[in-house]
Amino acid sequence: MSDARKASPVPLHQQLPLVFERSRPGRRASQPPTPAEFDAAAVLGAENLRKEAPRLPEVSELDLVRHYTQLAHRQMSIDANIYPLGSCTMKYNPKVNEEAAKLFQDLHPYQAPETVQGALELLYNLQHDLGAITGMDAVSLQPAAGAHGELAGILMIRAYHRSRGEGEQRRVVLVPDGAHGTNPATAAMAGYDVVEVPTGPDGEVDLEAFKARLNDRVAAVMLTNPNTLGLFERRILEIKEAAHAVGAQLYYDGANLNAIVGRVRPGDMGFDVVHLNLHKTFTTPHGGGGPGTGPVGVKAHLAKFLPAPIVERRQDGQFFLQSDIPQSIGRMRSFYGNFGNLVRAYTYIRALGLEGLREVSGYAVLNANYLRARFKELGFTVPFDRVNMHEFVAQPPTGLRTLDIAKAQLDYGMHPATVYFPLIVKEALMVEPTETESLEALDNYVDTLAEILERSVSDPDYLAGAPYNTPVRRLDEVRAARQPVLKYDFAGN
Amino acid sequence: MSDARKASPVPLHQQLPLVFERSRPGRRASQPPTPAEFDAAAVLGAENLRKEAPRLPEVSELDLVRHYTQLAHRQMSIDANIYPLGSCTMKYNPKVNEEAAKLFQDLHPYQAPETVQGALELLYNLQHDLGAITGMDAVSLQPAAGAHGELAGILMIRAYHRSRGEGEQRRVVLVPDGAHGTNPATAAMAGYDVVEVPTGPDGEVDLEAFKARLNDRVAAVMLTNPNTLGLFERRILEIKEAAHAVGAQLYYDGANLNAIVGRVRPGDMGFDVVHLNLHKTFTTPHGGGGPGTGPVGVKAHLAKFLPAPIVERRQDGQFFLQSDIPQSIGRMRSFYGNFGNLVRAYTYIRALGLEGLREVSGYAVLNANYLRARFKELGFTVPFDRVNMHEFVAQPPTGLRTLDIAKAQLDYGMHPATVYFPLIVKEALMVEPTETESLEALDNYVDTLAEILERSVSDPDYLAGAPYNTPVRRLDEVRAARQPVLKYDFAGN
Amino acid sequence: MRYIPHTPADVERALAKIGAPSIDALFADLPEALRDPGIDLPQGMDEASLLEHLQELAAKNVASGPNFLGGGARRHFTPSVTAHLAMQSEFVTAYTPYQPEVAQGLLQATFEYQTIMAELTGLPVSNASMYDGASTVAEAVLLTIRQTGRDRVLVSRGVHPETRAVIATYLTALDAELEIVDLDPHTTRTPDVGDDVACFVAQQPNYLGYLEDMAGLTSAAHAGGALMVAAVDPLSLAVLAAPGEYGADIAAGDGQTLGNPVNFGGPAFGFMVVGESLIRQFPGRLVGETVDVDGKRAFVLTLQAREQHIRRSKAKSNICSNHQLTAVMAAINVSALGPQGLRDLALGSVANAHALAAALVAAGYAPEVGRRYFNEFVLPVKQDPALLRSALAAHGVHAGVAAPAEYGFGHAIVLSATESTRPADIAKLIAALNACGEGPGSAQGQEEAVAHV
Amino acid sequence: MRYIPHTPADVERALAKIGAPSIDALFADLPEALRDPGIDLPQGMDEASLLEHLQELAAKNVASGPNFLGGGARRHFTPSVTAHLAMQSEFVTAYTPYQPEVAQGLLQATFEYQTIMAELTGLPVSNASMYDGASTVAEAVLLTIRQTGRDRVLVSRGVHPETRAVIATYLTALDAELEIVDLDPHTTRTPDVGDDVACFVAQQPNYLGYLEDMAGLTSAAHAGGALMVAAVDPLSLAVLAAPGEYGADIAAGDGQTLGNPVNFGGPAFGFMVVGESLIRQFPGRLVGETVDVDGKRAFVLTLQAREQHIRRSKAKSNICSNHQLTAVMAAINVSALGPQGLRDLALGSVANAHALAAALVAAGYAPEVGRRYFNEFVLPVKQDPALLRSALAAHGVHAGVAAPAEYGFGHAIVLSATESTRPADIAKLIAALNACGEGPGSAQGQEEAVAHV
Ligand SMILES: Cc1ncc(COP(=O)(O)O)c(C=O)c1O
Ligand SMILES: Cc1ncc(COP(=O)(O)O)c(C=O)c1O
Repeated sequence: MSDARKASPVPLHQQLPLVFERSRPGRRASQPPTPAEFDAAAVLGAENLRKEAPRLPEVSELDLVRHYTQLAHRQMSIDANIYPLGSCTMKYNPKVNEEAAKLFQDLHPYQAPETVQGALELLYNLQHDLGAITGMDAVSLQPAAGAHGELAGILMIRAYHRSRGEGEQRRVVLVPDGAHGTNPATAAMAGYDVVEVPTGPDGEVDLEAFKARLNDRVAAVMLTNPNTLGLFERRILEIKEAAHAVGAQLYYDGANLNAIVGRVRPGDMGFDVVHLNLHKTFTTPHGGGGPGTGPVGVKAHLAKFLPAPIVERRQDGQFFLQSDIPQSIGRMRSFYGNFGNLVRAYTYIRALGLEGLREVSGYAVLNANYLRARFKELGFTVPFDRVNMHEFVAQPPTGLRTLDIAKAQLDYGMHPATVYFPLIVKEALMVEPTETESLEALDNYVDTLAEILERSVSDPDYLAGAPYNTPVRRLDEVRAARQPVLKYDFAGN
Repeated sequence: MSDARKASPVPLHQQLPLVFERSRPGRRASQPPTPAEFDAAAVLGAENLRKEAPRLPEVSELDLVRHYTQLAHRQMSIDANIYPLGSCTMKYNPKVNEEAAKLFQDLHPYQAPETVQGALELLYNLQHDLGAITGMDAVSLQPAAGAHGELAGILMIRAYHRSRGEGEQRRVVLVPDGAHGTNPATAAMAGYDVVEVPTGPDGEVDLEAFKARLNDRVAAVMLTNPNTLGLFERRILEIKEAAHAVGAQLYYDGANLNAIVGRVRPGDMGFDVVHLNLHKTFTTPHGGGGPGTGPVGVKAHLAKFLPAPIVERRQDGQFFLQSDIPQSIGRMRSFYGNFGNLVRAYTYIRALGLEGLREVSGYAVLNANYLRARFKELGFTVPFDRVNMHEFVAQPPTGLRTLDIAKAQLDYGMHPATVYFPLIVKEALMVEPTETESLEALDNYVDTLAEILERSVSDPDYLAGAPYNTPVRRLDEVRAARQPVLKYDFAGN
Repeated sequence: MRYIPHTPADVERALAKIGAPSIDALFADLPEALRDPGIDLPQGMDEASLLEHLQELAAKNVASGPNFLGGGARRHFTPSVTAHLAMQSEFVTAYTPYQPEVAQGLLQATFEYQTIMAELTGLPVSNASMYDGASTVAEAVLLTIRQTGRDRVLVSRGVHPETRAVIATYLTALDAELEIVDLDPHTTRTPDVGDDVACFVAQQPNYLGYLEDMAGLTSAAHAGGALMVAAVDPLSLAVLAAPGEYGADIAAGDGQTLGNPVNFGGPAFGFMVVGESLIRQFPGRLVGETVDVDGKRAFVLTLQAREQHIRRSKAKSNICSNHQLTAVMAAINVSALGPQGLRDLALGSVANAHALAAALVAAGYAPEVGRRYFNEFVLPVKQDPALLRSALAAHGVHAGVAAPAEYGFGHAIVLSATESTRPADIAKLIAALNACGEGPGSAQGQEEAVAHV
Repeated sequence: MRYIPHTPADVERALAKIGAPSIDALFADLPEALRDPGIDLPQGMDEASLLEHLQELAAKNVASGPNFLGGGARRHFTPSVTAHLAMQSEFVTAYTPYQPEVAQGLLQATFEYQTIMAELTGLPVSNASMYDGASTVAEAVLLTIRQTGRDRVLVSRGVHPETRAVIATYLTALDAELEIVDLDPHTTRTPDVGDDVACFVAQQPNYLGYLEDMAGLTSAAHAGGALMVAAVDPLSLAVLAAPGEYGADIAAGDGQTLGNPVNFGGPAFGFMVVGESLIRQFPGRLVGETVDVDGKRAFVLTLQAREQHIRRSKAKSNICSNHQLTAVMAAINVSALGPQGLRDLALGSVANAHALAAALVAAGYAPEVGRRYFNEFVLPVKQDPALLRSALAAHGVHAGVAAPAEYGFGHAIVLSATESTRPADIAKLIAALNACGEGPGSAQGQEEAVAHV
C-alpha cells in the first residue's frame, strides 16, 4: 500500500458534525402551515411563556437528508450485515410488514369504535393467535416491551396471591443465575426479593438447589426455556410440579420462543404467565433499541387480573375495548399497546401460518447447531456441549479475549455475538444466527473468525488494536462515564 | 498507523458477490400466487415454449435485501454527497414529490377517462405551467428524456418546413461547438447535416461566424442559453433576428433553465421550440441515469405538429386525451410520457410557485459565482471569466490533470464536477453547485480541493494514484472496452 | 410465505455437520407428550393474499375527516422527509448500539435527541427514551421515591387519567401512597405538601387543556421538600415555559406530538429529562460523548451501572428495550421543523383552538373558556360522551374525548385543535354537533337526524 | 415551500466574495426588456396544502376494481421488497455512473440487469436500458437499417399500434419505407422478404394476445437477408421460447411487466438485447466488467464510442438519460421472484386468461379462442370499445382495450388476465358486460341498466 493511500481519507471515517453544528440561524427545512397572527402573551399569559427559546437545529432539507443518510451509513443493521446476537433474535424483518403497518398509522386511539373496527378485529385476532401459539387462555397486547410484559406478568401473579390472601406471605421470586437482567430487575420492581437458583453442571436449573429454595414464601419462578445457554430445560415438568406444589406461579420469559415456536407451548409445559417479545420471534424491527412489544398471556385463573383494556367481540360481531375488568392490575401504559408493531407481528404470523412457524424453530435450531459444530472446529469451547436450541454459548480459544475477537469482526462488516452474557460463563460469546441466515452466510462468518484467529497468532498486537477500519475505533468508555457529556455543549462551539 | 490497521479490511472495500453468485437452486425470496396446474405444452404449444430455462437468481429475501443494501452503500448520491456536476443540475430532490407520485402509481394507462380525471387534470395543469414558465404556446409531455424531447422538437421543425414546401431545401442544423452531444446527435437522427458554429473569444456564439453559416438551407439553430460555459448569450436577440430572417427555427435546449427560471423565458427570447429536462430544473430524481422526462413546448405556429396525444379540457370540464392532431409528427413513445415523474415535477412547481422558482435561479447563480471566485483563489483558471450563470468552467492549475483531481476528491466523499466537457475547453471542469447547497458545503468542497492541491505538491505520486480508499480504485477501462464482459459468465464460476 | 433460505441440500449438509438425522431430531429434549400440539392457527398466505387481508381490515377503519381528538395523541403535520429519514433500513433493523464502533449512526442521532429534549425542557439530562408517556411519568414517580426515600405521591387530577392509572399500577407493589389533588375546577389547587411527600406531579397543559400555574405548584412542592414532576406536551414547549425555567426537577411525557404517527396509540415514545442531581437514580439508556483511540469524537452508551443488564435486581428500572426509533424520528422531525416551525405548529394549534371556541360560542355553545387554555378545552354536552362520539363519527367528524365525571362538568368532552384545523372543519363539527342534538335549545338527542352541512 | 439554505448573512457573504451588489445584479446579461415577465403561475404552497391538492387530484381517479387491461402494461404482483430496495435514496438520487469508483452500486446492479435480460431473451448483449418499449423497438429498427444498409422495414400488424406509430415517427426523417404485414386474422402472414429489407418486426405474444410462429417468421426474415426483431413481453419469456432460441437478431420491448408500477403509462423501461455482431451499431449505455488497479473486480460504463457524448453527430443514437432506476427495479423484482416465481406469474396469467375465456364462453360470449393465446385474447363486442370501456368502468370494472378496426373484428376488445385475476373478478366482468348490454341475445346498449352481480 502506498503512503498516499494510508494518508488518504476513508470517506466513512470522516467525523460527522452534529446537527447542531450544521445549524445556521434562519435556515429551515420544512414549512408547516403559517399560524394566524395573535398576541401569545395576551392569550396564554406572559407568565406561562418560555423565556429562553430552545436552541433547536436550523438546517435546510438537503442538510437534514445528508445528515441522516450519512448517519445511516455509519450504522450496522440486519439489512446490511449478519448480526447473530444471542438472546436478541436478529432475524430478517419482512418488508411486507412495513407496508401493512402503514395502512393503519393515521388512526387516532380515541376514535369512535365504529370507525376502528378493522384495527380492533386485528387486535382480537392477534390476541387469539398469540394465545394459540403459547397455549395460554387470555392475552393482553398492552406491554411495550419484554421487560414491560414481565412487570405486567409479575404484578398479575402478585394480584393473584393477594386475592388468595397470600400476598404478604409470598415475598420471593426465584430466578436462575443465568437469567436475563430484566428478570431480577422486574421482580425487584414488583416489590419482591430475588433469590437466585444456580445452574447445574448440565447447564440447566439445578433441580436440587431449586427445590431447596422452593417454599410457600415463593410467589413466582421466572424461567426462559430454552434457557440463556440455549439449552432446553429437560426437567421442566418436574420444575413445574415442584413450583405448583408450593403454590408458586411459573413465569415464562418468551424471549427465546423462536427456538420452539410451533412445536411445544409454554402453556402446555405448565407456565401460568408468559410474555413474548414480538421484536424477536415475530419480526417486528428492533429499531436500534426499540420500540418493541411485550404481550402477556395467562392461564384462565389469572385472566381476571390482565391489564385493561382487552379487545372483545359482541354478539352482533362488533369489536370493542373491554375496560371493565374489576380485578385488573390496571393499566401498564396509555392506549392499547404498540399497535404499529402489533400489525407487523400479526402480518408475520398470518403470512407463515402454523406450518411456517414450525419451520422457523426448526431452521433456527438447525443453524445454531451447525454454527456450534463449526465454532468447535475453530477451537472455541462450548461449555455445555450438546444439541442446543436456537443459540449456544461459546468461549474463545485459550488466551484470547471475547471482546477483542468481537472488535476484530467489526472490520469485516460482521456483527459479533452477544458478549459477556450469560454471566455464568466466563468470556461468554452467545451466538444466535436465526433461521433467516443461509449456510453460506454462516460459513462466511466462521471463515472470518478463522482468519482473525490466524492473524492473532501471526501478529500479537493485532487483536488488542482492533477494529482498525470502522468509522470510529475503540472508544474511551471510562471517560464517557467519568466525565459524562450527555448533550451538545452550545457554548463550547 | 499500525501495520494491523493497514492490513485490516475496510468493510466497504469487500468485493460483493454478484446476485448470481449468491444464487442457490431452489432458494426463493418472494412467493407469488400459485397458478392452477395445467399442461403448458398443450395449451401454449410445445413449439412455443422455451427449451432452456433462464438462469435467474435464486436467493432468499434476506440475501436480496443485504445485496441491494450493500450495493446502495457503494453508491454516491445527492442524498449523501455533494454532487456538483455541471450541466446536470444535481439539486435536492424533495421527498414530498415521492409521496405525491405514489398516489397515482396504480393507474393503468388505458383506463376509461372517467376514472383518471385527476391524472388528466394534473397533466393539463402541468402543460399550462410549463408553457407559462417557458413562454411557449403549447406543450407535449410525452418525451421520455431531454434527448427525446430534442428529437421531437427537431422533427416538428422538419414537419413545419415540409408543410411550407421547404423540406427538401433545408438540410442543415447549426449547433455551437460547445453544445451537448445530444444536440448534434439529435439533428443527425432527424436526418439533418450538422454544421458547427464556433464559440467566440467571449465564450458566446461567434456572431459573424454564425451569420456566415446562416442561409436558407438552415432548418434550425439549436442553442442552450446560458450556454455550456455557463454564460448567458447576450446577443440572443440578434441571433434570433438573423435566424428568423433566413427562415430557420430556433431550438432551445432547456437543460440549463435552472439558471434563468422565473426571470426570462425562452419564448420571449424568440425560441420556437424548447425542451425541458424535468430531472434537472424540476427536481425529478436522476435515478442513476434515468428515467428523466423531456417535455417540449412550441410557439403557436408549431402546435399542430406536436406529438399526440395532448390533454385537453371539454366545455363540461372533463379532461380528455386529444389524439386527433392530423399534422402531428406522430407518437414519440407509448402512452403519455413518464407520468410518475410528471407528478413529481408538478408537485415541485406548485410547491414553489412563481416566487419560489425565481429564487431558484437567483440562488443557483449566486452559488455558482461564489464558487467561481473561490476556485480562482485556489489557482484554477476560469477561461471566460465574468459573472456566470448557474455553472462555470474552470481548468486546474498548470501541470495538473482534471481527471486526477476528480479522482482525489472521491476519497473525501465528494463528487467531482463534470470533467472534460465542454470539449472546447482543455481539461475542463464544469461546476454546477445548484441552489440547494449551502455556502458551508461549498466552502468544504473548496477547502478539500485546496488540501488536494497541497498534497499534490508535497507528494508527487499522490494524484496519479488517487483514489485510495473508495470501494474500488481506478479501473482498467481499456480492458473493459477491449475484452468486453457484458454479463455474468455462468460457466466460469 | 417463508423467510428461510435453506435448500434441501443445505439441510443435508448442516445435518451432516451436526451429526443429526433430521431437523426434528434436534428437538429430542422437548417433552415428548407435549410436542406438536394442535395449534389453532390459519394456514400461511402468499404475499398478495396477505396484503389483501390487511387491506380489508384497514378498509373497516375511517381515518379521514375533521379530527378534534387529543387526549395525549394528535395528528400534527409532519413533513414527508421525516418518515423517509427515520425509516431508513439501517436505523430500523439495528439492535441497541452495544458495539459503538459500528453504531455511530444511532448513537449520534440519540445524542442529538437528548440535546433536543434538554433544550425543550430546560433540564440538562435526557435519557435516550422510554416506552410511552404514561409509563414514563410512572417511572419518574418511582425515581422520586428512590431519591427522597419518601413514600407519598401527590398527583394532580389534571394529569391524564390513563397516566394516573399507570402510576397507580406501578405503585401497587411499593408501600407508597397515591393521593389525587383536585382541580378548582379547571386547574390544580395548590397542594399542601408534607415532608413525607416524594413528589408532586402536575400536567401542563392539563388533561382538560388548561394552563396550570406550574411555577406556583413547583414552589408548593419544593416547600415540602418534594420533587416536582412536570408532565408536559413537548410540542407545547416551543411556546410554554420550560420545566427547567419554573424549577421542575423532572420533565416527562409522551413524545408523539413531536412527529410520530398516531398509530392507534403506539408506538410513540416516552421522554424523561432530569437535573444533574438525579442522574444516579435515572432509569433508561444514556448516550454520552467520548473519543476513540485516535482521539476522534464518538458516542457511546454510558453510565450503564444504573441498568438491569449490569445491576440486575438493584437496577433503577427493569427497562431494556426503549423506544429509540420513534424518538429519533421525533428528533429528525424537530430538526426538519426547526425552532420556527415547531413554534408555528404550537401557535397554530393555539390559534385554531381559540377560533374553534369562538365559533362554538357564536353558534350558541358554552365551552369552558373562562380560563387560559392551550389547544384543548372542555365543552359541556348533553349526552354521554361515548355516545356523542359515535354519533359525530356517523356525521364524519372525529371528536368526543371524554372529560370524565370526576371533573365535575357533567357530560363533557375535550376538544382539540391543531395547526391543520381549518374553518371548514370547524363548521363541520358544529353542524355535526347540531345534527346530533347538541345545539343550543335542542333537547338531548332529539334532533339527531340528518346533518345540514 | 423552498429548498434553499441561504440565510441573509450567507447572501451577504457570497455577494461580498463575488463583488456584486445583489442577486438580481448577477443577471445583468439578460435582455432588460425581457426580464421578469408576468408568468401565470399560482402562489407556492406549504407542504400540507400541497399534499392536500395532490390528494384531491388522486381522489378523482379510480385505481381499484377488477382489472382486465393489458395492451402493453399490466398490474402484476410485485413483492413489497422490490420497491423498498429499488427506491433507496442512494439509487434514486445518483447520476449516471461516470465516476465508477463511487458508483459500483448501480454499475453492478446494471451488470446484473444486463445478465438477466440476456438470460430471458437468449441473446448475449443487453444494454443498460432505454426509454419505453415502443421507442426501443423503433431504435432497434434504426439499428437494422444502419447495420444492413437497407431501407425497407417490415412490421407485423400484430405489433402494438403505438409501437408501430413510434416506428413511423422515427422513420420519417430517414429515406426508409415502412410496410405493415397483415394478420390472418389472428397471427402474422409469412412475409415475402426481399433483399431491400433491413428487418422484420413481429411481436410475441402479439397485440391481440395470440402466439406467433416466431421461428417461421424469423426464417422468412433471414431468407431475405433481413434481421429479425422480436418485440417481446419479457415476463412471457419465463415460459415462451427465447428470441435467441428461434434465431432472432434483436429482442426489444417494454420491461414494465417485470415489476414496475403501471404509473399511468410511465416510467417503466425499454430493453434491447442483441447478438454480438450488432454491438458496434448498438445504441445505449453498456456496463462491462473489469478490474481496478488492485486487481479487484469492478464495473464500468464501456464501449462509449457509440454514444453521443463521444461521437456527437456520428453517434448510434442521441440517447443520453436512459431508464436505469426502473430497469434496476425490474432486476430486483426478478431476483426476488426467481425463475420459479417468474414462471408462476406467467403461467398464472395464462391459466387465468384461459379460465376467463372459458367463463365467457359459458356465459354465451364468443371470444376468439380458436388460436393459441397467452394471457390476452379478443372479445368481439357490440358497442364501440371506448364507450363500452366507460360503461364497464361505471360498473366498477376496468376493461376494454380496443382491438382497432384495422384488425377486422368489427367492434372488439382485448381482454387480459394476470396471476392475480380471481374467479370473483371474472364474475364481475361478465355481470358488467351483461349489464352493459353485451350479453348474448341482447341488443347493443339496450340492457345497460343495473348490474345484477
Ligand atoms: C431473555 C430475555 N428476557 C427479557 C428481555 C427483555 O426484553 P425487552 O428488551 O423487550 O424489554 C430480553 C431482551 O434482550 C431477553 O433476551
Ligand atoms: C445541455 C444538455 N442537453 C441535453 C441533455 C440530454 O438530456 P437527457 O439526458 O435527459 O436526454 C443534457 C443532459 O445531460 C444536457 O446537459
